Amino acid sequence: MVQAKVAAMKKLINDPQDVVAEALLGIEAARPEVRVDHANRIIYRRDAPRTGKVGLVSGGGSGHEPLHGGYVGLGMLDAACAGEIFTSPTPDQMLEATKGVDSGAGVLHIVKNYTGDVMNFEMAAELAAADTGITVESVVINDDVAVQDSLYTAGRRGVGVTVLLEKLVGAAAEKGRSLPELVTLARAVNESGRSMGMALTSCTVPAAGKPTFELAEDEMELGIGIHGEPGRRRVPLRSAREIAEQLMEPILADLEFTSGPVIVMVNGMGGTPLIELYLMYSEVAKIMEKAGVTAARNLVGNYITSLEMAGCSVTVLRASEEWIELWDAPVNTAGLRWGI
Amino acid sequence: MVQAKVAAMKKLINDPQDVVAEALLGIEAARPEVRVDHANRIIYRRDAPRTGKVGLVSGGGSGHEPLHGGYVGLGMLDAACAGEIFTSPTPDQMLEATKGVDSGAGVLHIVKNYTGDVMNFEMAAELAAADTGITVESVVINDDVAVQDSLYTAGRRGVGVTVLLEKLVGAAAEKGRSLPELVTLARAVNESGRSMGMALTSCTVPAAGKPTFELAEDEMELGIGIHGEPGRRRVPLRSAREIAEQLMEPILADLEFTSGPVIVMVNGMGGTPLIELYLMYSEVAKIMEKAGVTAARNLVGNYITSLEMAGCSVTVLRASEEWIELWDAPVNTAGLRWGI
Amino acid sequence: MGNIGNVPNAAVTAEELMGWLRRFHDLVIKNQAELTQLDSAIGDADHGINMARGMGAVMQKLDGMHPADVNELLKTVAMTLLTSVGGASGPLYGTFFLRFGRAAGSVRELDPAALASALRAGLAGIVERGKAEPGDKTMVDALVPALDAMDTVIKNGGDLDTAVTTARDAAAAGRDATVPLVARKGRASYLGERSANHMDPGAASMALLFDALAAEFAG
Amino acid sequence: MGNIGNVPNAAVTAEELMGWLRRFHDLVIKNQAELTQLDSAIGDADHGINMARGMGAVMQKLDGMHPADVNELLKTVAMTLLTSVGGASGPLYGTFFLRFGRAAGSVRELDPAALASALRAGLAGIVERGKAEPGDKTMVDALVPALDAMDTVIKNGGDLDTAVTTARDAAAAGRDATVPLVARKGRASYLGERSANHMDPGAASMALLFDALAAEFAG
Ligand SMILES: Nc1ncnc2c1ncn2[C@@H]1O[C@H](COP(=O)(O)OP(=O)(O)O)[C@@H](O)[C@H]1O
Ligand SMILES: Nc1ncnc2c1ncn2[C@@H]1O[C@H](COP(=O)(O)OP(=O)(O)O)[C@@H](O)[C@H]1O
Ligand SMILES: [Mg+2]
Ligand SMILES: [Mg+2]
Ligand SMILES: [Mg+2]
Ligand SMILES: [Mg+2]
Repeated sequence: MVQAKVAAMKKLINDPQDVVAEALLGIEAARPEVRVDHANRIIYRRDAPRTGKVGLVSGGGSGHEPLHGGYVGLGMLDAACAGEIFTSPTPDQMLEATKGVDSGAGVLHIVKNYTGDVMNFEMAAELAAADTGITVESVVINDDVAVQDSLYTAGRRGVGVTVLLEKLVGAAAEKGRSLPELVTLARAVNESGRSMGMALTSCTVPAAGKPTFELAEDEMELGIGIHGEPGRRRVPLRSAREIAEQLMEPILADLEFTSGPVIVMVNGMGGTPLIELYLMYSEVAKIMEKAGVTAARNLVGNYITSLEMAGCSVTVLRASEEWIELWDAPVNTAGLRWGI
Repeated sequence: MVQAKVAAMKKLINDPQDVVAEALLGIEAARPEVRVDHANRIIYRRDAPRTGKVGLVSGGGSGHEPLHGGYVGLGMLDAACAGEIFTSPTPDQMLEATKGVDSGAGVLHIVKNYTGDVMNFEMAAELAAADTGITVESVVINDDVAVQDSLYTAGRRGVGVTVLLEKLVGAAAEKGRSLPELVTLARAVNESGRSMGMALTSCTVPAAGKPTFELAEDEMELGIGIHGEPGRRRVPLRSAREIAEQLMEPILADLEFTSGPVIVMVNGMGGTPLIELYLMYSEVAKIMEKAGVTAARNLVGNYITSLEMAGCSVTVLRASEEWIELWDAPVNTAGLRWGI
Repeated sequence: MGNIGNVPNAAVTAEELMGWLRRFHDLVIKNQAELTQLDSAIGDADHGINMARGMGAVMQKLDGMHPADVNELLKTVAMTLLTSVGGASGPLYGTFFLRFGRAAGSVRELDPAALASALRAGLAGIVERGKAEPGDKTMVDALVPALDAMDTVIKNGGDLDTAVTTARDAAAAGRDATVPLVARKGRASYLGERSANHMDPGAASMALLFDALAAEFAG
Repeated sequence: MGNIGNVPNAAVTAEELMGWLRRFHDLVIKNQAELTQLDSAIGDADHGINMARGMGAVMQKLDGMHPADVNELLKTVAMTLLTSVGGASGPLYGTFFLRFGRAAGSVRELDPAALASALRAGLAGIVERGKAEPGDKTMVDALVPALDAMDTVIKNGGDLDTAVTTARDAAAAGRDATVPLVARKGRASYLGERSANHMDPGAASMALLFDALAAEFAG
């Protein structure tokens, strides 16, 4: 019966129930910069807690790899909590991670704006306040322009900016910045970035056993998040050039990006080959040039994914000189590495 | 009509004919460490040729990204020639690249053992000998244990070892080793590594417009290469555990890996999410432990791909202390980066 | 499991509440695929999986447990859900049962009015946590009408049987009424207008909770 | 394009060879999908694409070209294929035409015997480059029987018409005979036994070259 389920899905897995636990075993075996608390499903930076350093904790559903576990290490996160596939982790995990990374300098929770993630991190922060003396602050990321922002809704999702924020705030934490400084920086980064995504195919949650949605051969989903969910609109499939326009137009309309350099990410959703992402980057670069936007740095690849979904997202972040310096600072994680 | 083709394929492309050219535009725009000769479809290290350094040239069909263009840069290749999707580049490209990287210390052609690649590089070497004074040597990589080795056939394919070889030989070239030394090293690396791959799905060559092969929901292809081709055997879909065994068994049977450390790579074919690759790594690590094989270093990710194919390959390479040092040496490419 | 017939002020015991939870578990398992299917349409295809994992963990916890009182029982349920479900439904159902238990207190049984007011405390917890209003297309849309109906029955002197069956029907009606709504909370809100014409998965699981309540306590 | 009727020693001109190449191009385009389909089964699904790209480039080169002699024409064709096709077929067809032209020399026309021996020089180039033997399931399996048949006709005093039609039929038979073979060269060899029961794509394109030859030079 497990065999049948595996067969129906075409995944490199054993039992669908064990995917997260077994992937954590692989991460532990493969990555020297981290250690894994399997009972609590926490990936720690090997040398956490670091004396005097603010602890950075993130986490979320699994299936977005390398996010978040792949961003644990020098210059980024101190710990990441892994939830089930596309399901926020639980407050007890987050509390444990918070304790595990605190060195007295306080802990910052980096939370993507999903109801589940927000509520679970909120409860963890409440527990930390009640049970421990740890100062915990939170930043909630909401950069997805596909979602109308409103006081009366759940608001925008947190997507691509998460990766860039974890890098920038991680670098600042590494430099010894205080918790209040990091909170200010994190909120500023969140304010300065926008993202938009699209899907060519659905993906399959292992425990669900079939694709979350069905798309015709000549259709695509525009305005998706990172949970294999349907997007804002189902539209006819277009060329890479037109797709780039459809992603960039709402991003550039939502925030002014011409006043200084930006960091841009063309991100694959997991099932799109790199050659297509580079092709997309050439289209995005053309649009930016036309709009007078200058990319100082970029990422092209799979950085925040939805399992094996085919598609991509674009993130643009305004970056001051100082932020570019934070970007260039050494980082040693599975997902991003340079300078060391 | 182009629209219809794109639709049928669900790719982030414009015209299927332009995929390689447009991806090269994206690579040029995104990557600071390279420059691109678009007429000849060559990706050069920005500062090539480097005085006194042997030039390393590779190349092959496109669709395997990050191979080869993503491995151009400090510590790896000096130039990569991009062919059409899954089609070897042509001798004139290779000759041009050879001239472009030679600083007088000679040039090494790193060739994967496919009839097309071998013949085209052979002709390029003949042209170089006839038209230029450049000393050209070649190493042909043939690490795929899925293929029976024989004098009377085309022999084994070159697959995963290519990535590791480009890193190790790249580091040695960076250290100023001579062409004969690099040839010896490259041949030794090729002798010391073995790979085996499998596919859960086919992929679609853009200009062909439909999947190269069809696989039933409960089948997989065992012993594939990297050209979206059918494998050695079509077998029932299995769990990750059994797949790991089916890949590792022929690798471990083909060469002794217990006498010292190894470098191991669990490579995604392009459409397999990272979470599954880490899960596969945990299975591979268990098998290695049981077999008494010690992984000193590893790679888990998409390093040598077949467009959007789902599946993976495993490569194991015997690595002396000295080779581990070469492995750890600084590298700055799109595909591999550390120490800088 | 025993119900107490048509006695207006019959009390429900902690053991019977365990029966309710067991029935809820069974219904969640039975409807797991359907709940996930609903979540596929307007969410991320995990609600059935989440609830099944959570209630499975609750059943393991309850196995052989002899709770001293209602609060102890519900607190265990709440903590188990909080630490095993995750997502949106984990904190919401967790908070619901936590507040339910706290409101009920360290008692061995609840009369219908106490049951209704403990359930309402649970609702208050969900609203505090999730900030959803009726009409936002969430589990609240099944819960509110169920509790309103229950209160009306009890205020009018109705018996437990009538209270829970009326609540069950109101929960189902509330669940069905989520279909035309455009979601304003939770993951479905990202779909905007596209979220209309689909039933909310959380409202569907909440209706199952009242199915279980009626099955346990109605004649 | 004109053929010279049944005159045994009629010569083919460089212009007529251009006609042959044009016909080959047209046949490759017409059969592009099929050639790629054959390559999907036992290769990497690009043979039709490769040949179409290459012959398309050749047509562009030949457009408005007035070759001084046979060698100049065939050398242009060869270099164009070498620099536009890639893969296995690029160097093989490129070498074929290069050696063909070199063997023919700087002449304005070829009599049937000279044509046959130029083609055989092309075969020698393919074998030198690719090291395939007959029976390895490659383009050689269409080429060798075609040239053998042609030689026999010419040796026996047959005319050009008979020579090229016989060659065409032999090439087609050789192509068909690749079906049961297990590949020992090229990409198909990686499939081992699984390569049997499929026609070799390169043999199929080579048979088209002889279709074009017959169409150009036979009555
Ligand atoms: N803010 C909220 N208030 C009340 N209920 C909510 C809220 N957000 C989501 N829900 C409920 O949670 C359900 C989804 O639960 P589930 O799928 O388990 O979590 P997730 O959305 O994190 O994947 C929704 O159908 C809805 O009924
Ligand atoms: N060593 C060889 N000698 C002769 N012909 C060969 C050889 N290897 C391959 N071929 C021919 O080349 C054809 C494949 O060409 P093509 O698909 O264009 O190149 P590739 O195999 O590089 O993708 C095969 O069908 C076969 O006929
Ligand atoms: Mg979820
Ligand atoms: Mg090819
Ligand atoms: Mg959900
Ligand atoms: Mg081919």
